[in-house]
Order: sequence, then structure tokens, then C-alpha cells
Amino acid sequence: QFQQQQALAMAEQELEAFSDLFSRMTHGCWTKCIANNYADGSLAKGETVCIDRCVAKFAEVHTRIGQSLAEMQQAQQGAAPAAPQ
Amino acid sequence: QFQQQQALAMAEQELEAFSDLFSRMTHGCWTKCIANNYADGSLAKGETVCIDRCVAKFAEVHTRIGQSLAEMQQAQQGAAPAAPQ
Amino acid sequence: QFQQQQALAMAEQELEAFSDLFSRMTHGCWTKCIANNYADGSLAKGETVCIDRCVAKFAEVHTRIGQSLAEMQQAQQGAAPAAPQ
Amino acid sequence: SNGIGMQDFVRMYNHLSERCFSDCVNDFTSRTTTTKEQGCVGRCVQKFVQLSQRVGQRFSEQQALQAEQQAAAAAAGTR
Amino acid sequence: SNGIGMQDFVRMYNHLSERCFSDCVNDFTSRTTTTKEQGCVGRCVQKFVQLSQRVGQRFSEQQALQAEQQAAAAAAGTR
Amino acid sequence: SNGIGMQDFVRMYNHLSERCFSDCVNDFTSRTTTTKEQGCVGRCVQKFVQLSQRVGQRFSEQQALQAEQQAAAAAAGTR
Repeated sequence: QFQQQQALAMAEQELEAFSDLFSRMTHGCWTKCIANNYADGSLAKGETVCIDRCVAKFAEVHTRIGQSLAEMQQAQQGAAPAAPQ
Repeated sequence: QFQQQQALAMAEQELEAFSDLFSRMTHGCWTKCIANNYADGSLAKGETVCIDRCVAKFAEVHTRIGQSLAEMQQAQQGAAPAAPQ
Repeated sequence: QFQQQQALAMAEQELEAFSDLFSRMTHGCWTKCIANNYADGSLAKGETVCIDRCVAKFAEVHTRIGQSLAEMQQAQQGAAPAAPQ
Repeated sequence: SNGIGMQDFVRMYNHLSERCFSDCVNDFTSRTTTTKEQGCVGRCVQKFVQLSQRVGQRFSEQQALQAEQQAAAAAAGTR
Repeated sequence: SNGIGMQDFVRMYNHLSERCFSDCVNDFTSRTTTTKEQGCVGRCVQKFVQLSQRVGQRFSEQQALQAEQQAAAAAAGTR
Repeated sequence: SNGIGMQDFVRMYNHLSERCFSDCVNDFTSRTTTTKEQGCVGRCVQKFVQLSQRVGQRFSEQQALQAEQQAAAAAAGTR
């Protein structure tokens, strides 16, 4: 039952991480792709194209940064023996 | 007792929602109404008038947006039969 | 055991407060001290000096503001008798 | 889990109010919004909802693709 | 419930530090704040506290009014 | 406590992605990042990690100093 609780807590954390990332991505692509004057209520063709590329690029940047952080962490732990567990 | 816990959880969520909204409103009206140089330590007459209107307008916009979101949701669920709770 | 839970909850809150402050400090000193173009991957000499002073000043401002808030609160409670715990 | 969804919705709703207010309301000579401001807020909300749905779609496609590639890489690794 | 109030206070306090620091401190030639910066921070805090109280007052008046109107509308609806 | 550390890391990671994306990516004529953008993101991350470590060090030194001063003041007060 303790394991179940842990699994639930981890799933909740993952959901929160995802939701935080989604909100930052939406916010970032709004700033990059949507004109501030809101002349029209629907997305213009140029805006939809921009959003698609923006999501792809944001996701790519996010993955790259994750890899960099992991590499840096490994480099820092470097000579030190791996901690058990 | 389960119902009590649920009621408590809902009240906490409502409080958090309110607190988040209040903080955004304060932040938004600071940006709109307060001069950035802080020449004086108390609110100028013009600033207090601006704040009162800013709060009224922010609350109105918040209500309008809530109505729009509800309408859009209904429009999307449209023809689909209401899901049984 | 109730006291233990309270102590734990307070420690968690303190940790969260600290983590929130640290993140705002990092963000603030990034904006103040780091050039936006990222021409180089390591901190320039001028940037490290700026960061050290930025941290010291941010911490000082944070302490000062805490004192001001405490004084204002005392002034407001003023004549009113201290509420029993 | 139902609670988390609610909390996310509330934050999104509050955030949307803040952004559309900030971008659309600039006249503080009266206590009620002008017709022009109302129109701007309406279009701001519409755009955001469309944007948000599109980002969600594209992002989950992206995630699915990435999961596939990882699975393929893992399979290649165990060979 | 006491804990939530504390958490809100801490966030407000940290946020206030961030904003007043960002608006008032721009000289990084020394490790301590100048008299000018201290004055600016002091006025920044005072203004924020007044602003925050005023927003709270007006917002709760607004909420009360809205609740009244909804109650009146509901009463009219059941008639 | 382990969970809180994880949550902080995730927020930092997401925040870093948002900032480096916002500062480095400005070309939306293709779906993949350019070499120039990749270089910028790499330097952005490196700088942030160094900045973040330095802020952490200086801040904890500051905290330790403050704690010492408070202890000294308290000791003086009880004399």
C-alpha cells in the first residue's frame, strides 16, 4: 500500500510537471506567434503555421536542455563513486 | 466524514483560486496605475481613482471571460448527450 | 505525534519559502547581471562581480522589507490589545 | 486527480483574465469596460482557446513520436 | 487553513521583494544599498501595502454586490 | 522531502527551457532549431547553471552571517 501511495504521488508530480510545461509552452508561443492587437478572433494562417513550428522547437529545446543538465550532473559527479541506490 | 473531507478540499481550492486571482489583480493594477519611480510613499489621488476603476474593470473582464469559456464549452459539447455524472 | 506533524509541515513551508525566494533572486540577478545575447558560455568577470553584489543587495532589500512589514503590522494593531495566542 | 484538473483550469482562467486585461484595457476614465475593450477581450479569449488547443494537439503528437523513437532506440539497444 | 494564510503571506512578501528590488536597485558598484535605493524601496513597500488594501476592499465590495445581484436574479427566476 | 526537491528541479528545468527558448529562438521559418539557436541555448544553459550555483553559494554565506549576527545580538540582549 505504501508503494501504491508512492506511485500515486509520482504520477501526480509528473502530471504537474507536464501541466507546468504545457502552460509555459502556450505562453511562450502566444508571445512569439500572436499579434498583440487581437484584430481578429480566429487564428490567421500565418499564426497557425508559426504555432506548429513553435511547439516543435520548444519541445526540441526542452529535450536538449534536459540532456545538457544530465551531462553536467554526470560530469560533476565525475570521479566520485556512484552512490548506492 | 468523506463528504467533510471533500468539502474541506473544495473550500481550500476556492480559497487558493481567490488568492491567485487577488494577487494577479493587485499585480495588474500596480502596473496600470502606479508610477514606477515611487516619488512618494502614499497613493496619489489619481492613483486611488485609477485603482478603484481598475478593480471594477478587472472583475468585469474576469466575469465576462468566465461566461465566454462556459459558452464555448457548451457549444463544443453541443450535439453530444450530456455524460452521466 | 500531532506536534511532530506540525513541525514537519512548518519545515516544509520554510523550505518552500526559501526555494521560492532563491528562484526569484536567481531570476532577478539574471536580469540585472547577465547580457541577453549569451555570446559566451561562462560567466564573464564583470558578471560574477555583479552577481555577488546583486545577491547581497537582494538579501538586504528582503530583510528591510520584512522589517517594514512587521513595523506596519504592529502600528496597525497599535492600540488594540494583543490577541491571546 | 479530479482536483488537479480543476486547479489547472482555475489557474489557466485567472492567467487568461490577467493577460487579456493587460493587453486590452487601458482606459481608466470610467468604471466599466468600453465596447472596444469588450471586443478586444472577446477576440483575446477566442484566440487563446484556439492557440491552447493547437498547442495541446501538436505537443501530444510530438510526445507520441518521441516515445516511439525511444522505444525503437531501446529495442535497438537490447539487440 | 492557518497554513494557507502563511503560504500566501510568504509568496506576497517574496514577490514584493522581487518587484521593489527590480524597480529600485540598479547600481551594482557596491555590495550595500545606497540611501537613494533604500528610500525607493521604502516608498515601494508603502505604496504596495496601500494598493493591496485598497484592491482588497474594492474587490470584496464588488463580490458582495455581485452575490446580491445573483441572488436577486435567482429569486426572479423562481418566481 | 525527496519529493519537494524533485518538484523544485522540475520547475527550474521548465523555467530554464522557457527563458532560453524565449531569448534564443526567433526564427519560425522551420520546425527544427538552427545551429545558431542551438549554440545560444547551450550557452544560455551553461550560464544559468553557473549563475544558479553562484547565487546559492553567496546566499548561504549571507544566511550564515546573518544567523551569526542574530545569535550575537540575542546573546547581548540576555546579558
